[in-house]
Formats: sequence, structure tokens, C-alpha cells
Amino acid sequence: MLYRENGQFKTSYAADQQIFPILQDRWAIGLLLLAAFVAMPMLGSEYFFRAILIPFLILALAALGLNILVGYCGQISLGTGAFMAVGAYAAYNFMVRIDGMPLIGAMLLGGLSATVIGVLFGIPSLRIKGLYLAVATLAAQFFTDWAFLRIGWFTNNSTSGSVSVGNLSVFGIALDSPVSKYLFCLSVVCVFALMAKNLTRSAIGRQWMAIRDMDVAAAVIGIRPVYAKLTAFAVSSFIVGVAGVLWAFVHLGAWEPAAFSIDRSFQLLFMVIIGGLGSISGAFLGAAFMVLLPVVLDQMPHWLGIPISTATVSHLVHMIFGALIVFFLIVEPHGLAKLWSVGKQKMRLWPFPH
Amino acid sequence: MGFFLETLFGGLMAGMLYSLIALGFVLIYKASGVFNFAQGAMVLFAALAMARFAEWFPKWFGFESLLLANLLAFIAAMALMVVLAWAIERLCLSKLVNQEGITLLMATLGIAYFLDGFGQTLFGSDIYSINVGMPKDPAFILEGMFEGGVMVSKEDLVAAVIAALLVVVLALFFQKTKTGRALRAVADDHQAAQSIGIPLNKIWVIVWSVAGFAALIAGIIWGSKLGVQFTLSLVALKALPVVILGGLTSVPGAIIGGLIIGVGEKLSEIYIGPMLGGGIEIWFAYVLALGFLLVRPQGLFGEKIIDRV
Amino acid sequence: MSDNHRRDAGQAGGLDASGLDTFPRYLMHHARQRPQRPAMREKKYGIWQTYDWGQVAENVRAIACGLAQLGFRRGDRLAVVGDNRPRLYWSVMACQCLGGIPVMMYQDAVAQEMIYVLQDAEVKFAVVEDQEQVDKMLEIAGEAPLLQHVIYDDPRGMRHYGQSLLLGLDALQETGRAHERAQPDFLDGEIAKGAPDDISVMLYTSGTTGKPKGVCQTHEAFISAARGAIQFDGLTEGEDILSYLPMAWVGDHLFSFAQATVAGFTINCPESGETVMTDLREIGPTYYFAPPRVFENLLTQVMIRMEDAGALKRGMFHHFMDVPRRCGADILDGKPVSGGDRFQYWLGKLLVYGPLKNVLGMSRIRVAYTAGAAIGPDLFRFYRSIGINLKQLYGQTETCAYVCLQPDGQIKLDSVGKPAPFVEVKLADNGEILVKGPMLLKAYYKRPDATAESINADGYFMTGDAGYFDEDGHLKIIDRAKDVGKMADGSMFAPNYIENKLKFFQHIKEAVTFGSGRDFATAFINIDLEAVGNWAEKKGMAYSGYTDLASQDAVYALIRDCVEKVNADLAADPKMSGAQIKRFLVLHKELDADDGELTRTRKVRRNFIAEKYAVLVDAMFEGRARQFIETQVTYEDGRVGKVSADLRIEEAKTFAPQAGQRAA
Amino acid sequence: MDMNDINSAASAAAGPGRRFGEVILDLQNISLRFGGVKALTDISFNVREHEIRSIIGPNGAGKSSMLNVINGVYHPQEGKILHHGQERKRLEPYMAARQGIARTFQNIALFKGMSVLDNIMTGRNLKMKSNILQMALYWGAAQKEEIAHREKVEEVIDFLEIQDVRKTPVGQLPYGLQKRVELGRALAAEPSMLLLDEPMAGMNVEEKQDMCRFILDVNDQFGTTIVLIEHDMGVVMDISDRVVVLDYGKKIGDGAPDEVRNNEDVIRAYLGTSH
Amino acid sequence: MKLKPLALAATLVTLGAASFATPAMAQEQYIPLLSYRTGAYAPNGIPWANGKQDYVKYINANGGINGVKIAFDECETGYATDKGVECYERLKGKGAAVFDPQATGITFALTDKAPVDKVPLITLGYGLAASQDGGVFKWNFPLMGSYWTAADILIQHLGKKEGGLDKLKGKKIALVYHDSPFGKEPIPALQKRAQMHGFDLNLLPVTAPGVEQKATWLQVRRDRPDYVLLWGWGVMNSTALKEAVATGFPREKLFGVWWAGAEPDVKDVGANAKGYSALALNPNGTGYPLMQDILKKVHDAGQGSGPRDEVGSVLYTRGMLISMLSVEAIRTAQEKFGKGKVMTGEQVRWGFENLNIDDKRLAELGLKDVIRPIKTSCEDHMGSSWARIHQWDGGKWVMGADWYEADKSVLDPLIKEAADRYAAEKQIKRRDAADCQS
Repeated sequence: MLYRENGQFKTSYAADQQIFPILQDRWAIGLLLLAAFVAMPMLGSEYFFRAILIPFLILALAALGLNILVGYCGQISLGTGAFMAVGAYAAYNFMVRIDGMPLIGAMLLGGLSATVIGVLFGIPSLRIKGLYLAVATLAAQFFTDWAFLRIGWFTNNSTSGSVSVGNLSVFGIALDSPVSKYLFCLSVVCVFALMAKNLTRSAIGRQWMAIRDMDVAAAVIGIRPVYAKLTAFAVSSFIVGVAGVLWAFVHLGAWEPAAFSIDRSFQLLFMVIIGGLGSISGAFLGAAFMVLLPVVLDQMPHWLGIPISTATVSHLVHMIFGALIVFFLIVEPHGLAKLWSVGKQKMRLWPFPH
Repeated sequence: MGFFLETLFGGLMAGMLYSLIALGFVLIYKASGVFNFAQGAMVLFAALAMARFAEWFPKWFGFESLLLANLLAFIAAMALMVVLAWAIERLCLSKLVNQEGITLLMATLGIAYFLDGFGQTLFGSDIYSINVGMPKDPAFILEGMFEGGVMVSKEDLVAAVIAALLVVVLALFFQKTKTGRALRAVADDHQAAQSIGIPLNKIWVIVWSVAGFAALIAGIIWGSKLGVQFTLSLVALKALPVVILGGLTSVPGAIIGGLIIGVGEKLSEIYIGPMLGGGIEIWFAYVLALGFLLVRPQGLFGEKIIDRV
Repeated sequence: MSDNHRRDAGQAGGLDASGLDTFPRYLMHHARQRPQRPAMREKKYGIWQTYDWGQVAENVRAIACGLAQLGFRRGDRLAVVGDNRPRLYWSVMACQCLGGIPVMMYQDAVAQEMIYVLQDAEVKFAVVEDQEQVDKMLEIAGEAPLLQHVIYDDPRGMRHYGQSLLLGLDALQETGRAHERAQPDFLDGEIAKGAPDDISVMLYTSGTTGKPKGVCQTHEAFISAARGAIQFDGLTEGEDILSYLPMAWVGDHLFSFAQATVAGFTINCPESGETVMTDLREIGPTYYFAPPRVFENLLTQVMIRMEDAGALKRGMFHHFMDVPRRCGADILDGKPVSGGDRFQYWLGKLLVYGPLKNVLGMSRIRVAYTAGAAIGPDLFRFYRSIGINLKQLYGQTETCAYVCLQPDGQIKLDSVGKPAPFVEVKLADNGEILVKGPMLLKAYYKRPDATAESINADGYFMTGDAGYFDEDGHLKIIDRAKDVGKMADGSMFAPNYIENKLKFFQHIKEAVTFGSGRDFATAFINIDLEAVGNWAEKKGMAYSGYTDLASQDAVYALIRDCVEKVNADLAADPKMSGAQIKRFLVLHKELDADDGELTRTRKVRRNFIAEKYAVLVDAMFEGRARQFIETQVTYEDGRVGKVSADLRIEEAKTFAPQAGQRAA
Repeated sequence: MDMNDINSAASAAAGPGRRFGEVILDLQNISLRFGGVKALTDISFNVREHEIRSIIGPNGAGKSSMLNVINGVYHPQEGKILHHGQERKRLEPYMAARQGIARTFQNIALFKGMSVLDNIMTGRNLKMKSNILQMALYWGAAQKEEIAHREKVEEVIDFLEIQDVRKTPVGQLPYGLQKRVELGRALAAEPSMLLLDEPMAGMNVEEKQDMCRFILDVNDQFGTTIVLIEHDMGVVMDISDRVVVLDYGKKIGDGAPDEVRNNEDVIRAYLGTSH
Repeated sequence: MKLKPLALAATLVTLGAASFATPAMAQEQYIPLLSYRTGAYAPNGIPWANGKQDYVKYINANGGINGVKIAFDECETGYATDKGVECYERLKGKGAAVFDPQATGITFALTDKAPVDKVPLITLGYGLAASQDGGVFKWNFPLMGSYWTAADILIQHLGKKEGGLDKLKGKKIALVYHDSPFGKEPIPALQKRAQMHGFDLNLLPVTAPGVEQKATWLQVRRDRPDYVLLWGWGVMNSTALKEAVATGFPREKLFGVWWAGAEPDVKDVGANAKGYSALALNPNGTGYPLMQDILKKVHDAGQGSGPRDEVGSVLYTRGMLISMLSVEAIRTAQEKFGKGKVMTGEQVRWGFENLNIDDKRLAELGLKDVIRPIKTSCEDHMGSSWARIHQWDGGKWVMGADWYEADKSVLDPLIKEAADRYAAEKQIKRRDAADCQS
């Protein structure tokens, strides 16, 4: 309805292949970024930053990473929490063991460490497929859960096994206020989202999708399954690892392995599926859904003034949450991103139905 | 040596209990292609129902017999599981026909969330006990051969026997009854099953009911062991390496896989664990399963996958 | 010459002192003035390949020199056949550079049809698009012995074509470039030799009777026409136009070639026939020209697609489509409108008109024209009401499609506007429209007889159309001059005009009117089986077939309604009010080309029908209420049968003449 | 289908541009088993450069298995494969692609989640050299490369006349067009040898004519060697240079179309029964 | 119409974004109550949460703190750290005076946030052991005990049973612990004691949540330790007891931390757990004035947060004590900053730091002989490290007679070292005397 695409013709492939080929979309995304970078810091409350926006951004980043693996390359993983943990603990060690290690450096090194572990646990994917692989990735989950608890070296021999970081700063700017943390996360997420999008629209992205859609045919046109799958694991784990660093450093500040438990893995997989497999925006939509829904459901009775005990509310949240997930899967198995694109397509064709 | 045997027995019996839960996975996967992550939640739900009904019935109806209470609770819980199976089929699965495996898996996770909340809303979230008269104290065998004998937990033994019985019952059900054969037909070929006149949705209700039955039995055994509370739903995680090791589609696989995992993790925990600081059994189970998978990607007893182009 | 209308008396023609008096000079002018501006775009390989004026000029020079090298001389004819491709436009231009005459040919003609033109125009060179056209040329090469070279644009599939006749355009350009390097001044010299009254192009008229005639138009004619139109609508170099109509049609030549070359705006060639709609959406032309049938097809598609929409959306659509019917024309013409309507129109713009224009590819249109046939008032109103400045023009191949244009803000549904700049229009005594101006043809090629027949002694071109000027000075076309008759009382009877009015009703498929020399007019009606059938189904009426349906009372009532509306319309027109239809009948069979009642192009053969159904005609004029008739029909499989019916003849209300109350 | 059309196209194809080169692929005594089932038994035949070589035979004759052996999807238990005179060791499909062998599948094997354009772009995969980091930045070399390959792909799209569906997800296309896209994906790799597994199965006459034209054009314009499996005998006889006939995994005939047509075994096994 | 659910979700989200923080009423002191009534630890979390809530209601029924009533919200964390952080962020904006995170993981996550937000954390009997050191952990108050004091007291008790700490030499003591920060915290204190007294400490981790302990107890059976210390929470405790039964390990040799010594831990095991002992921070039962008063003023008024028979249970009482101490801190703060006023987090922190609940005050509160006096200071944020041991007799917990106090000489160096290390990591300066006065 709002689209006016006449005259937006492309005279070069560069213009045709840009991420948002439609002018109105570019405007919309520009406004969104403006709102996120400028308006939000002025308007948001501390609670909003700390409890909603920052977790949303970080989980969206992790979901983005997972989506590359699951959505683009078709390799189901239930070990995302593990790769986040690897990123977080590795970055922690780089921070405490190397003097003057900058946050961004630690973050990238954390990501790289997650990449190494990710590739390692990705190797079975060359032989194991589908649900078997999904369950096999749980090995990564439980192994890292155990390793970070058990091996004192990882936690710098912290007595409790819980570690914490403080006094974060980026380029000399201290990350002490919620706004600065938010802006840092936002910047990182934007950069990674852009890079992820670039990858998915490049040769490597097509290789992943080819493997996902039909691996034999992909091999026949010269795609090496080993390379495609392992790069997907690598890129995915890298992003997930970075998200882990952010989650631990920026969001929690102090953490224990339980912060990256199997529940986290499931939560992320939910985000990816509810959001939409094989879609960058899906990761964001899914994360928004999964972060906001419980919070909103939690507080619903409070707003409505219904006196229900927290226990009942909590049970109801579980029920509604579960039911909504099933509902969404039934209504649109391809996720919110699909709904979004269908809606957008309808807007573009408005007033026609198709 | 005596200790090794103790560990081995312990592992075998634990494995039998894993099999019990794995069985639920396999039944449903075989018949409907759904990897049912809600199996754990079903175990909890069934156990909660069983525990609370057994607690409530005597109060409501004014009798005191524990046996009667348990019997009635069992029947009521089973009825509840059938209703649940029906509801799952009607409200969820029938609307997700032909979706991809991962979508179905996520849907069952949604069901799991729902059941967790629903069960606790109905039955409470405290710890409840199921008392079906399981013996709690240990027994010692082979005392002549080893000093102090080989300890066997009677409770585990009883549980393992029940689990084995259940497997036999299910095997008979599948082999000897008409419904059972129909279920097998569905497992082999959905279309063929439809063409011989079995309504698929009815089959699914039956399969989920059977899985519910397995869940109830597992719930009773585990519940009597651990007490009935939320954590019961997490025992499903123990069954995952079992199913992938045994093969998603194989009932014998679930049994053998359970035993392998059970023995493997107990032995590893005791003989390798101390070297690594302990607490390794959960990931060891998965790594063990992973190792097997690398040799046979479709699991021990799974059907071989040939890429046809 | 009382009825002589002229818009711009100041100048005799469109040429001025700038020296830009031939198309090649314009091209070179643009190449110097705006070398970087896009001259042409072509959707190819997925994107709009763009050629700026500099590139176009370079390419044209290369083609021209290549042609010269091949032996193309001044006055030689170059046939151009193919879809709208930049390189074909360049070939036209290159030909003009050399003082040659491009002969535009329809690309969908079959080989046998092409022979005539090739022979008639004595074509020596042909530039064709692709293998398909090459095959046709090769097929008929033997019958056109003058044809020396066939140059093709797209080499696909012709790797093994060894014929010496053939040459690729790429190769031609290569030799041309070599030639240009050798003789850098050659082409400029050739361009300098060109004169405004050289023939710039030959366009063949379709020729309703007899063989097609080659209309020779000079540079001056087309440049004048283009300049006039540019001035009239304030066109700039910034316009975009989609070129998808046949290059051999005068409309395309005026809009895509002449106007673009004069104004320096951009023409855009679609990727293929299947992608025109998509390409239209992408380009979003600012200037648009299409025959009514294109607009009609678009509207049909709109309606069909809307039918699939949900009830809410459909309701919204229809509601907002009604709004402009009330006030749209006024808003577009800048007349005062109530606030409520204004708000509704604004809302409609947001919800319906804007998006609709967007999906049709018409968001950016500043000026759109239609011509070539009468456009239905509903159709016309629809486009205008959603905010598209659709206007009508009037012209012929012989007048560079340039006689009358509707000025902005003075749109009437049934007129074709005022005489265009530099054009003089007058009416002959019999109502025939005569025009004079710089855009007139120089001659019919090799047909002095025809030329003399169509241009009278005073230098007026006789259009063959009958019409008159209304009180505002707008020309109204009513019919072919030869068809216009007189009623017994001497007032004008224009059967086509009335029949068209009738046919604009969706329920009426064909109409045949009678009245020449009579006291009143009568009509045969053919109902539209599909439209009336649908209507009947909705009303729950049962019917067994066309004949049955046609005889039903309700259908008669429906048709009478239409007829009376037409009568009301006619009554409002002082010159036409005498020709109101007093009696009509609904024919028991569909008029059919197989029975000789229609031409193959589905035009009514009025005289044949009058003879065949003389009984009925007489019955109508004699005032009978029923008449039995038996007619022969030819079925689709060729069998011949008879149908008979006892037809009812009904009266329709007529109205007293009343000027000035016309429904707009 | 209209044989005249195909014939004329075929004769055009057999024009002056056609020249057969050396034997580039030589299969010697190939046997392939799945478990206990013999799919191919002791089959030998060769393919010459630039020719159109057809494999025919009844259903289950092992035709697709033969193609799968050629491009490494299956590994025969016995026999030798000489490619350009070199004996080939165990070869994975992606390595076959590197050696210039492309193919299409009997049951369309397109990447359902991708657009036509992206599907064909995957065919260019082997020729793309950017590294992951460059792709992530999508700047400079990576973008240039992407555009350069897009140009190539657009030529393929133009060649196959599928411009109007360029950005449509392949899943939404009708069957005939999907087959065309699959051919496009194979062509985008600029293969020296093209294996086509029933490219015309399930097509109507018009679509078959188009497909024939494309195959001949490919063979003609790019000199691509084509190994073809096809059921439509008319097509096979018209466009093939040589035909090999399989039945129950064994070779029962080999030679020019006319020879094969007159081969007793072939008539008995195949032509006599199914046509 | 697939777009409808989208619209639904959008509405939900908009609603969610619309209002997040409605400030508490001006004249009410706001105390957020983090709790978990669902999930793996719900059986333990529920009585705890009810105890906390009932005492707040009791204070309100008594007219508030010098007339200032207490407003509260409960927020469900499910024992998950991220949910806990979300609750904290949501509720702190409403003027929270104090937080009881009710979980070790959440405590760790909030320890860094509390100083920024200026909200004190009360972690009675749990949390970071080092946070007893108020010089570094200005905002943490592990009142009445930490895992280290617990460990220390348990060893003292075992020593006493054996007839002297020196008798522990050569003994084998196994620690069966929840494999998480909660379970790992006591290890340094135990190791120090092991070093001091020469006993063997055998560490046996149990993977959370602790339903799978067969291998652990097989090891116990093989190693036959003299004592087993049980450091569990939730289902781990009852499972451990059941496995002890199943492997025949004598319950009399099994000693739990105070988080493994409540009714839910033994209820399901019943008589089989007879003889099992655990630390007791507080007694159970309702036989003292405060509990009677609560029953009367809260439960009899129909305001009870949970079932009546839960009142007086171990964890209920502990929750009640947490609220009591919070209220006392507010009361103390009011003494300094103005009676009848609403205290800020900073003021309440001062109150926590200057608690002085002596026997007289305990008597006033109706807690005479229920707990020992508590006196905090700038350096000592614990106030009291006394505890007793109680034993399960198959039907109820029976309180032992002896009070033990953790040995400062043993623990203080450990605490100082850990606190200093934390301070170094976080670049926190130890508070000086001036800061202590503030």
C-alpha cells in the first residue's frame, strides 16, 4: 500500500543485488536504524535497555548465527548454548590472561575459539544427518557444560566456578551505563547482521542453501559438502560465540555455565524457527517474540489487575507460550519472517490480493 | 571385581529405565515421523496425575486402601493420557501434516511447554510421592564369591523387570494384535496404510496413547524413585542418546541402546570420571552415541539411508 | 471557411532558426549537449542497460558508416523489422543520416505479407531483429530481387547460416567504425546534405481497402508534430516512455522516435513480450501512449484480480472507485469540491488510487494519451479518476498521428480535443474533417493517384472522418464520413457513433442501427452472452441458450434501459438528437463472421445485414410488434442449419433535444 | 511430437560446425552392485568429444545408474573409467564437476528454497574465488566477482528464455520450466560434458521442442559433449549421434541411431514392447 | 488470513512496551520478592517465598514499619539467572529497597549491578562467601552464614562427634555436591580444614539437577567414606537420600548443608531417611511467639500466602527471617534517617550494615531462642555465624542442642584473600574508614 516502485529500475547489477532493492524499504530500514541509534537512547528506560533490548539484541545475534547453520545450511544444532559458552569463557580467559586485551579483541578471539569448537563438533555432520545430528550436537552442549564447571583453568580457578568481568570499555569509552551497553550491542549486531546477510547472498550462502535443499545435487555441481557444512558451522559458531561474549560480558557481567545451558539452545532454536528459517530478519523477529512474549505474559495479569499468584501466572505463561508456539507453527510453519514477507508482498500488490 | 559387577548391574538397570522412555520416542517416531520432545513432559504429566489421583481419591471417595487408590489412579491417569493423545492429534498434529521434521520437533517442544505448565497448574508444583510399594533397600547377591557381596538395588531390579515386561507387552501388541499390525503398516508406509483403509488420525491417537502408556509406566517407576516433581521431565534428556544410538525407528534398538548407554555411562563415571574430575556421565552418554553414529549414521538398528538421485 | 479551427496561427510550421531540422542533426545536437543523459534503456540480461546520447550517436555513426560501406546510398530504402530494440531505432537513425529512407515493417507479419512491402518500397537493405525475421527474409528473398543485404541484430541460432545475404549488426558496426576512422568527415558531410523536406520515414497504412500504401513523411513533418506536442504538454528531456508498440505504427514512431529525438527524453525497451507489465512497473513512465485496447485489457485485469480479494478489500475498492466518479474529474480539473469529498478522495488516493497506479506502473505518469479508436467512457473515466492524466488525441498515419490533442483541464469524454499547434482543421460540407499543416504527408509512395485523391486542391488532407466542433471548439469525431447519412428531416445520422455508444454497455456485444433517410432510427442488438448470462444467473433466471436468453422480457428491459440511456445522451447533443433510437429488437442469433455478417476483424457489415434481415428492418419501421424470421446459420464445424424465431420489437423512450445537459 | 521440426533442427545441427573429436570418456567393463542387487553388469562404451550420446533402455535398465557412475555419485565395484585417457580413481561428485562434467536429474533436483537466478548462480560456484571474509564485506573483489558471474548467468537465462521468471522461487514454476532451470544450472558451469537424465520427461510437445532446440544449441554453440537419457525414441533417434542401449543392467546395443533401430536385440527388448 | 496472528503478536508487543514501570505509592516502602514457584526447584522455592511474603503481610497487619507500609511484588525467576536479572531490572525501577535473589546464580549476576543501582542484596545463608567482607562487597549481606561458615560448622560437628577435631585425621570425608557455583563454593573452606586436620576430602560432583546419582553412590559404596557431606538443592537431596538407602549407606553418616535440610528434601524418602542430619540456620515449628502471631494475624485473617500447615517449616521460616531482617534493616535506617519515612536503597544498606539485633530485640520480635543475636558492621556483613544441627527422625526434624560458630581464624584469611582478589579483578578499592561511616 505504501510502496511506490515505479521508476525504481536498476541499471546495474550492483543496484539490482543490493540488500534492499526497494527505495521504500531502504527508507524504512534507515528510519529503523535512526530510531534504534538515536531515538531509543533518548526514550528508553533503564529497564527497557537492560531487561529487554540488550537481551533481545544479543539473542538475536545468536539466533542469527544459528540461523546460518540451521536455516541456511540445514544442519540442525541443539548445541548453540555450548558455542556461546565457548565464546564467553574463551573471551574471559583472553581478558584475564592477557594484559590490556581490548574488549573487541577478546570478543573476536572468543568468536574464533567458538569457531574452532564449532568446526570440531561440526565434523560429524559430514556423516550424520537430520535429527541424528541434532541429538549428536547435544554432546557439545553437555560436554561444554561440564568442562567449564570442572576444569578450573577455564574459570581462572574461581572457587565457585562462577566468573565475572567488569570495567568494560570500547575505544576508551566505558560501557557502564545501560545506554552505552545497548549502543555497543546494537553496533555489533548491525555489523554482524550485515556481514551475515552478505555471506548469505554470496557464493558461500548459495552453497549452504544448495546443501540444505538437496545435497546430492549440490555435490554434483561441484560444491564440496565438507567445505560448505564446515564453513556454515564455522561462521555460525563465530557469530554465536560473539553473542556468547556479549551475553556474558555485557548482559550478565557474572555468569556460570548454567547461563548457557541446554535451555538456551532450545530457546535459540525456537527463535530461529518461530522467526523463520533461512532469513536474517527472522532471527530478529524470533528473538523479539521469544524475549518479549514471556515478559508480556508475565505482566499481563498485573496490567489487567487480575490477582493471580505468581505460580499460577508462571504456569499459565508456560501453557500460553507452548500453545502459541504450536499455534504459530500451524499458522505459518515458515515463521514470522515468512509472514512478514507475505505481508510485504501484499502491501506491494495492494489493492490486489495476489 | 565385585564392584565392577555392581556397576555393571547398576548400569544395566539404569539403562532399562532409559529404554522405557526411549520406547516412547521410538513408538511415536515410527508411526508419525515426529521426534517427540514432549515425551519427558508426558512422563511428568502422567506421574503427577498418578501421584495426585492416588492422594486425592481416598479423600474424595473415603476409602483407605492404598492398592485401590493406586489402581484407580492408574486407570484415571491412563484415561487422561488417552485424552491427551487425542487432543494432541486433533489440535496439533493433524494440522501439521507434511511439515518438515524440525517443525514437528519444535511443535512437540511447544507441547512440552504446555504440558509442563498445564500439569503443574492442575496438580501443583510441589514434590509428591508415588507409593506403589517398591522395595527401597539393597539386596546383596553372590556373597559367597565376593567380599561383601554384589549389591543390587531391589527397586532398580523391580523397575527393570517392569520395563522388560512392558517391552514384551508392546512387542506382543505390535506382533499379535490387529491394531498393532496396522501401526506397523503406518510406520512402513503412510500411503499404503491409508490405502488399506486405516484412518491415519486414528492411528496417531493410538500411537500417542501407547506412548502415553509408556510415559505413565516410566513416570510411575521414575516417580517412585525420585519423587514426582518437575525434574522428572528432564529424564527425557537421558533417553536421547539412547534413541539415536539405537536408531529412531527401532524398538529393539531402544532396548539395546538403553543398556549400552546405561552401562557405558556408569562405567565411565566410575572408572574414567575420577580422572577428569567427575560428573562426566551425561556428556559421555552423548559422546558414546556420537561415536556409534559415526560408524553407523542411522543408528545401530536404524534403516539404512541410500541417496537416490 | 467558417468552421476553420487553428490553434497556433503564429507559425507556419514547427521548424525554427536553430538549424535542427532533421533527425540526424537532433541526434548530434543531443550528443553534444547532453552526452551523459540516458537516451535509451533496454531491459536485457536482467537490468536496464542504458545508452546515453553520446553512445547512441557513436553507435548510429557506426551503423551508418557500415551501411555506407556496404553501398547504401542517398534515397535507398532500408526495411526495419523487429520488436522495439535500441539497435533497430539506431538503424532508423543511421539510415536517415545517410539520407536513406527507413521503411518500418510490422514484425508479426508473415513472410508472404512482407513481400508486398519489400517489392513496393524497392527495399535493398533490411535490418531485422533475430533469426525469426531472418528466416522470413530468406524465405522471400527470391521474390524481392532488389534485396541485397539482410542485417540481423541477434545472432542467436544462426551460427550455420551461410547465406551471403546475411550480415551481423556487430560486424556491420565494426566495418562502420573502420570506415569512420578512415573517413572521419564522411558522415558529418552526409548529415549536412540532409534537408528538412527529405523523406524521413515510410510508414505503411494498414489499408482497409486495397493494398497498403507507403506514407512518405518528411523530417519537417515529424519534427513539427513532435515539437508541437512537446510544446503542448511541456515535455522535457526528463521524460521516460516505454516503447512496446510496433515500431511500424505511426504512434510509436511519433512518441518513441520523433518526440524522444526532439525533446531528448529517454525511451525504454521492455525485455520481452511477456515482461511488458513488469517492465512497465519498474520503469514507471512519465509519458505514456497506448491504444484503448491496452487500457481496456488493464482494466479488465484489475477487475478480475479484485474479484479474488476479500470482501472487505473489495468493498473498500468499490467504495473508493465511486468517490472520484462523483468528484474526481473536478478535482483533477481544479474545480471546487466539498471538504468531505476531498477527504474521501485523499483517503482513496492513499488506499486505492495510489497503490493501484503503482501496481499498474502508472505512478509517475504526467501525461498519457490514447488514440486509434474510440475509448469507452467508463474506461476513460476510470483512469482519469484514479488520477492519471489520460487524454485523447486524433490523427492518422498521414498526419503523423497529430491533428487534435486534448488540453490539460479541458477533458471531454467524447471529443478528441482542440487542433494541435501548427495544425489547421476545417470541416467540409458533408462533415468530413479536413486538415492542413506541416505534418502532412509528402506523398504516398509511388501512388500519385492516391496522393491526389486525399489532398485537395487547397492542400487539405481529407481524413475521411466526419465530425464537428462543439461550442468549446473541441473536435468530435462521429463516424467515417462515408457512413454518415441524413435522417428524413435532414439531421445527421451517424450509425457507428450510436453503435459505439451502445456497445460501451457491457451487456451489448454488437449493435446495428438503421435510420438513413428515415423518420426515426432503429437498432438490432446482440447481447453479450457472457455478461448477460452472468447477470441472469445472479438474478436466478433460467435460460437454455443465446436465443432463449435474448428473448426474455427481463433482458429486453435491461437492453431498453441501455438504449434509453443512449437516447438521453443523444438528446443532449443538438446535432444528434434527431437520431434517437425509437424502436429496437434483440437478435435471435449472434452476428457471425462465418455468416458474412461481420468482417474478419469483427466490424459490422451494415449493408449486408440490412439486406439479409430486410424483413426485420421493415417490421421495425412499419411499427409491427412481432416479426417471424428464419435464418441460415453456419456452425463451427461448417454445417449449415436454420434458426427461426418470432422476434419482439420494442419501443424505447426518446427525449426532447436539450443542449448543455450532458452527462460528463 | 512434430518430427519435422526436430528433424530440421537436427539436420541444421549436423551442419558444418559439427566435428567429433577424440574419445574423451571411456568406460570399460563397469559393474555396479547395491548389496546383492546388480545394477550394471560389465558395461563398456565411450563418448567422443562434441557428440550427443544417448543411453536408452526400459525402466530399471540402469540408465540413471550409468550417469551416476560417470559423475561419481556411485562408485562401481569393477571396471575402469578413462577420462581424457587418464584412468580415474575413486571420484566424488564435486570432483567430477571440477573436471567439467555437469548434469541434470530425472526427478528435478533444484534447490527449492532459492530463486531461479540463485539456482543458476550455484552453477557458477566452481569459478568463484573470493574468500569468506571478502564475501562477508561484499566489497571490492567479492562484489565484482558476483557481478561478473551474474552477467554470465544472465546470458544463460537469456539463452534459455526464462527472463520473466528470473526472480521467482523455483518451487513455484511449472514442471517444464523447472527442467529448463536445471539445464541452466548445469550450463552455468560451462561444462565440457553434460549429462542429461530424461530432460524431456513429462513435457508437452511444445516444451519438448524447446528443450530439443536448447540441447542442440548447447551442443552446437558451445561444443558441449552431451550424454542423454531419454524415453522419447523420436527425440533420441533424431538428435543423437550415437546411441547405447541398456537392458537389465547389460548393454544390448551400441551405434548410430539407424544401426540401433535395426538391432534385433534392441527391438525385442525395447522398441518392440514399449513403443 | 495468516496475517491475523501477526497482528495479535504486534498487539501483545505493543502492550508489553507500553507500560513497564509503575512507581510504587509514595508512602509505601517497596520490597520486591524474587521467587520460584515453578521449575526444578519449586518444591523448595515455594515455602521460602511464602515465608517471605507472610512476614511482610504480618508487618503490614501490624501497621507497617513505624507507620510505613510495605508494598511488594513477587517475580518468578524459575531459578534461571536471566529471568532473575529481568525481574531485578523490572522491579528495581519501582524503588526497591532490598533484593533477596533467592538463588546463587542470580546473586552472582546481581553483585555487579547492585552497587550501580544502589540496592542492597540480602543473601541469607547463600551467595558469595567472600561477600561477608563488607570492605569490598559494600552491597552484599550474606547474613547469618555463608557456604564457608556452613562447611566450617559441619566439620566442627564431625570433629565433635569423633571426640575432637584431631580425631578426624585419616578419616575419609566425601562431599557430594551440586555441580554448580552453589555446590563448589564450600570446597576451599573444606580443603583448608582437610589440610588442618589431615582428613581425606573426596569430591563427588552431581550434575544438575541431580536426578542421576547412581554412579556417585556406587563410588561412595566403593570408597566407604566415614562421612558424606551433602551439598545439594532441590531434587538432588531427596535423590541422594534415596540412593544412600539403595546403596545401603548409613544415613547417620550423612550430613547436609542447611539447603539440604528441609522438609521437601526428606518428605518423599520418609522413614528411610531417618538418622540423616543437616545444618540448621533456623529451627522449624511454630512454637514461638512470632510464628503464632503470624498464624493469627496473617493466616487467620485469610491472608496466608500458602497452606497453613506449611507455616513453620524450615524453608518457610528461613524466608520469614529474610523478610524480618530486611524489615529490621529498614527500621534501623529509619532510626538514622527519619522515622516513618520511606527509605532508599542506600539508606537501607546503611541499616543492614548497622543491624544490632540483640537478645532484647529478639524477644521483642518474638524470636527469643530461635536464632542468635545478629550484629553487623562495615567489615562484617554476616552478623552472626552460629548454627545448629538437626536430624530427621523419620517424620520431623529434631533440633540438636549444640550451637556452633564458624571459626573466624580459619575462615577470615580465606575471605580476605578471596575478597581482595575480587577487588583486584574489578578494580575496587577497599572501603576506608570514612566510607564505613557513611
